[in-house]
Amino acid sequence: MTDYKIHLLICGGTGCKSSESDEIKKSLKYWIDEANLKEEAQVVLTGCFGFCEKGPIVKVLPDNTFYVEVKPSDAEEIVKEHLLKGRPVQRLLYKDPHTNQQISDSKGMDFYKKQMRIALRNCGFINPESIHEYISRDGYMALGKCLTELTPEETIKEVKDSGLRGRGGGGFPTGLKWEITRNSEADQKYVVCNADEGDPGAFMDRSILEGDPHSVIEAMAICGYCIGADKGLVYIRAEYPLAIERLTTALRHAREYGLLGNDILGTGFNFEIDIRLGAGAFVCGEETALIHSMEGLRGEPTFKPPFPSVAGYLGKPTNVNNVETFANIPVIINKGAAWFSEIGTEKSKGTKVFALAGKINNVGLIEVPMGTTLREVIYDIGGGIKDGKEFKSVQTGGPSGGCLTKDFLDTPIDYDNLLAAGSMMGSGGMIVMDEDDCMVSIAKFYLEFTLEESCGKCSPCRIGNKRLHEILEKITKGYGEEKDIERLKLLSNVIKDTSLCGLGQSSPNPVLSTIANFEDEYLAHVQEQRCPSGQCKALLKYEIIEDLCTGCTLCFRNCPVGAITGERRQPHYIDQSLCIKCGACYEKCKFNAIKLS
Amino acid sequence: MTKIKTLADLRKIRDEVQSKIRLRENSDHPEQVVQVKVGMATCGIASGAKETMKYFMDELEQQAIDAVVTQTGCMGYCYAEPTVEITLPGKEPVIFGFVDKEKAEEIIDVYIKRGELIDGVIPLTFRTIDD
Amino acid sequence: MPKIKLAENTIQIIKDICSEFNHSEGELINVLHKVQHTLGYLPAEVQEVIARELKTSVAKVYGVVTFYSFFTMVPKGEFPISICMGTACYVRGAEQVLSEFKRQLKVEVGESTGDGKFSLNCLRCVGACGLAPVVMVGEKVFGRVSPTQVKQIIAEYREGCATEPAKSA
Amino acid sequence: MDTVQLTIDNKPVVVKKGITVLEAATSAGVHIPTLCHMKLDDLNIENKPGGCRICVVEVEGRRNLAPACCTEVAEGMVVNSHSIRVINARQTVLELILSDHPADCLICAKSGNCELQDMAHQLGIREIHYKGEQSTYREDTSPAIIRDVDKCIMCRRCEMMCNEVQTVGVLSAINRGFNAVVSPAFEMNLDHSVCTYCGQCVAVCPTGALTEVDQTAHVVRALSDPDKTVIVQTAPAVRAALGEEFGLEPGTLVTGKMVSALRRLGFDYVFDTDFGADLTIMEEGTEMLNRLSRFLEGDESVKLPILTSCCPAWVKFFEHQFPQLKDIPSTARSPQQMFGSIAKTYFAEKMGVERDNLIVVSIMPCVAKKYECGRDEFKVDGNPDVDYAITTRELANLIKLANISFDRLPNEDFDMPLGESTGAAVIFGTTGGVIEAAVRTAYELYTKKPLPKLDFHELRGMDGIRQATIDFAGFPLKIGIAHGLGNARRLLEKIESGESEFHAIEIMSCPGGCIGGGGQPYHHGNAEILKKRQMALYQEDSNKKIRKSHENPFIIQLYEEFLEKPMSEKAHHLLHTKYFDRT
Repeated sequence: MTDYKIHLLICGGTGCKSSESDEIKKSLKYWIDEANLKEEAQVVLTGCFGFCEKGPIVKVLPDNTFYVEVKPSDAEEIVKEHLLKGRPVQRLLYKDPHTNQQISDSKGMDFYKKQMRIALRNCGFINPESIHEYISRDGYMALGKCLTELTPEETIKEVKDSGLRGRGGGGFPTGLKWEITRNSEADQKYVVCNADEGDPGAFMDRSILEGDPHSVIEAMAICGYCIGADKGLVYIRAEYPLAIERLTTALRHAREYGLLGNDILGTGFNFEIDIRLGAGAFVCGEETALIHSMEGLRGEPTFKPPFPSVAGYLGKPTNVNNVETFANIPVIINKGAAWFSEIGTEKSKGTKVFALAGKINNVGLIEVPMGTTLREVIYDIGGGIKDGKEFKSVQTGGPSGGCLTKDFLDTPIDYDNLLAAGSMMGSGGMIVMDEDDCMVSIAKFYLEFTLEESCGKCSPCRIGNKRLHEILEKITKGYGEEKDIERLKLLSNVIKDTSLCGLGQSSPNPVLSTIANFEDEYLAHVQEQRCPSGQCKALLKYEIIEDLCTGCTLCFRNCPVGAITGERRQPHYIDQSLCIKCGACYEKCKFNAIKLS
Repeated sequence: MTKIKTLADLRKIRDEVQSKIRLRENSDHPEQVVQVKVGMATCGIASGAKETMKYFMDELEQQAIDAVVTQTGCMGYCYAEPTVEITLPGKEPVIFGFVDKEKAEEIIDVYIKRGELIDGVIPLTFRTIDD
Repeated sequence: MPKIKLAENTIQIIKDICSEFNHSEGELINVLHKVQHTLGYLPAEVQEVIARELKTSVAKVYGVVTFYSFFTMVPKGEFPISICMGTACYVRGAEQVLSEFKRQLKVEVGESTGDGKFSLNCLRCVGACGLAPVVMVGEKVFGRVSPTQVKQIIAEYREGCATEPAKSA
Repeated sequence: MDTVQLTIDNKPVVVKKGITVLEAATSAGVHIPTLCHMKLDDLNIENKPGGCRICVVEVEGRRNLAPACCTEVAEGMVVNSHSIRVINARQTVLELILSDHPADCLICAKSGNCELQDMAHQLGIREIHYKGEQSTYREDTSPAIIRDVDKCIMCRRCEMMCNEVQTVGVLSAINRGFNAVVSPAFEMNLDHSVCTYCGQCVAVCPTGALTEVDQTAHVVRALSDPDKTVIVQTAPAVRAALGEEFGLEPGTLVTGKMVSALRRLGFDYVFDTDFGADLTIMEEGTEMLNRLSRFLEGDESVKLPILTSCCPAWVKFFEHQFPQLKDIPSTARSPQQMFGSIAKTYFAEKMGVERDNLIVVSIMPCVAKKYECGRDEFKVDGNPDVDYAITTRELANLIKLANISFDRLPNEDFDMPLGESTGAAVIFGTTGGVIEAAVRTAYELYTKKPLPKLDFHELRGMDGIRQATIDFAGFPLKIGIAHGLGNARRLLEKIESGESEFHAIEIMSCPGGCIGGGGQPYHHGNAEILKKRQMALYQEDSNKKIRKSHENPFIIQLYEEFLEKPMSEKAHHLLHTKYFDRT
């Protein structure tokens, strides 16, 4: 076994790669060879350290020295000074911006780790199918603590004090919701876990259920204890077979251990959980629709009040929280409200899980404290934009949210800030877009989603969104007029103002936010019939560059609509009125003689 | 399985499991095992984590390396799936990304057998509730 | 709509499933899931049996079946192809992949090919956003699919090497 | 009583706690427009899905506009029902609805009676700023009801009526989003369903999406055919409602004007379905007494209670839903069919008219009657006993078509012999009326004594299910009454479970009975109209000289000349029917 004494880890994440990681590696290797340290030191490329703004990063093990903004030319000094003489290179160390102190041991600079895992604390650590591993990480201790040491009121107070707000999007204070449900008099109450995660591009809840199902079970039992319910239901998407399987296994184990069922931990508390399958309707994320779906009905929302906490499932008081909200509960009980409320911003406590995706290097599931800026998420954790392209927009809140520009990158993420910026927290989808994305098309994409998912019960959502979509379609096809933009705004505002449920009330947000932030793109579409990012096919123009065309007739033969004319060995010509922009000519031309504008 | 009837029972089980794990992590005993955790959430499986896990199990057994291969949930590095965490005896866990069969072979040959790090290590980028 | 008579044993299967859920009207969605899982789809005749067993109106059952996108009244193809249309996949070109599938298979979304081999559907986020754009054929996931790969994916299933299909990702 | 104080349009209002903003506004004289909402007080019928969003108002402190129909009042609430924000939203929502609605108002069956049209007028819509795809569906024509679903605005009233009130369950919302619409299962036609044609969906539809099959053209053609003798019969409930179509107060009795209008339209004889009703009492009452006396004698093969069978929707309902009970309803045909049968035999013979040349038209408050007269059992060699059944509304259209100034018509009397009727027959048009009429006759036939009083107030009213015990000279006759098929279902279930025991039960499909039938002038959600129609019928009853069916001289004559006696073989053949298991 070769036993290197020293490891040099170089950030080889896609973000850093563009800043010469390979060169640094080569250079370090060269100087290690020169110094005859080949048997002692090893150079390894790693994934992203999540500190891209200071990249490239070189970390030296075992002493945890953390060098930032390293250039290939720094390799010699690192090898000669640090490796040979044991003297870290001071000028490459990270400087604390406040104290101006250099920090050499990265163990003391955890702050660069922008992520903080609370809801995801066990995901990727434990075997989700082993209740033992969950118990080993203090699993079910919170339930035990509540049942033996805390009254329901005290438990609710703890949750209220923690400042936890609903992670499904609305951000309603969880403790308050529990209290209201507790105060509703009834012979039977229910705890419902909303696992009908439907945002396109969001998979936070699924990951939690797949990675740590017991934390949700434990939290539901705690909730049942608090509100006075002995029955829980998990409403989960049928499209999540693995999550269903893991949850089913976890429920079985919990029952076998007596952590569900009658007389839990000998305290006389009974609690049982059943699974209800969703069947592919986004609107069922809305709690009244979800409840109707669990009752075997069409998932149409009903007007609130009455809220489910007063009259919910089968008309009984029902507390509905989403998966991520529940996953926070055991930690809050175990570590205390004070600990939890230290994290985050004034009005948004704790962390938020995001599914970071789109045109970003490190697509992944992340969890950050509230108050982290969008820039930190996109550039440090996400490793920046893919293929070195320009950042254009970040979309949060799914089909209910908005598209934010680079002007908002330094906005600290919390419920209120995102709302003020014209988007919303939503359940945690975060999609990054680059210069190639057409914002009118993006708005249209979200509306297509809403259109398909609208339940059709109320007129503004059923017909209004259809009309919005038709106007956007018209714009992307090149038939838009300037007054259409005003019409979009007017109609959007009425849909928001008059729709029955949250789906309709938020469905125009992608339209409004793209108009607000990217009006010039809309104007280019309607005034010049031009799509600045070249995404709107109908607005593209294929043209033959006369000088490059050899008259080989290949394009002529491949055009499906006969839009191309020309003599053999003479430059050809595309009749724009006939062209259907299929791109066949562009693909076939061997001489790059066809340009796209 | 016996029912956990009291909080004390629960604590006992927790302590037992924890000490078992600690034993595995901290002992200098030469016979202790290598731990391999494969991220087996939907994203991992979609990227081939099942095949990766099977490869580790078969290969480690065939090479008579004392190892425990288990599954775990999403580690969060969707861009680098399948992800595998290897804990060598007495060492910090190390996560590798993009672990297909070839990479797994390299991990076994170079890291598990020789203790040499290889390219593709994913640094931990988050704090946990224990920090 | 032409009426097909269901085989006795099919009716029995449906009845058994309804019994399993205590003939409770509130379990309608669970019943539909299980019946669709068993029979592959939910034709009118099946819905009529379910309505009778759960003592509810067939209009209501139909109303529920047509509300939820998971339920289908037409049988799926031998190889159901699903294109993820989640936002992550969309911004990475899922739409182009979808139109290529439509072009190659000559079907629209929700339809099956004439030979019953393929059916084409869209779904919302498989959750493999790291692999966007994602296409599923049956349970098999294909990641980072480009329109040029579409032909090859179809060909591998069509030629009957379905047991060892194209490499994913 | 707990009250709350709120402000509506700057006006302080004190109202009962728990009511809606809409109700509070109405009580304060503020008329907030509504479209999907409909409430029939006293009948426990309410539709408030909160779906159309026309009734939105601004409530201070709320982020979004609130639908007045489902927002409960709260102390200190400040409501503005006509701010610019509200008006803009309301108009935009209505424009959206109109953008998905065929603009064929000029030729729509509902024109002039359409709530959507009224709303567009009321909100001053002069331009529809939104254009785009419109939903299109296949038209569904059944024997009685036309579904033109393109005109559906998803108010869900019909669905609520069909499921919650009538428990028939033919209609449901299907699909979702823009494609959502109300439809029978598998978008099949109504005639493939268990639809009873009660027509309550038609009665509440705010637009032209649900209308009756219009047969006025057939009637006009028959009237102009010199070879045909065309006679008409009018159901009791028509005379209490027809006036509404000509601007008269609800509850105005227009029997005499109706008769003269029909005569001016060219009917050769103007008769009364009430004659058929008196005949029904003779047959049904006799059948009831027969069963009762056999039961009292201990005959175990006798099934009780006896159920009325005048209502065709009810008949179709139990044929589909309770086939196991098809032996209990009376076998007596409905008054419409008894009339038709007698007209095409006794009367035709008397007048020397060939059956084929005698056309019987009936004016009905009902759309199911269109279906009933087409049933095969009521045809002789393919020729129906009743040729055309048209609704009260269709009659009004005919009168308008014939340039008749209805309000200036003199009062005229029915022709004889089939125009003579009693007070008992008149009250057939309201819930409780058939059984009261039956009691008046059965009592006297059973006890052989004259009734001490004719008005049975214990059988009257608007409660969905009522029961009463009538002292039949020492024998307590237990009577049940249900109107609305949902109430009928509940009553039948009680009987099946043995929870209730009755000797006789009256069932009418429509809430309120025939006065609230699917063919009546639209009530537009005003239950007061139904009550006024009911009052009118009781008024007509008490004005009649003869108030017991068995005292109708022409009925007596009919038995003497033709039928011999109730339940005779001939009566059986002409006046009774059988039922089918339709499951």
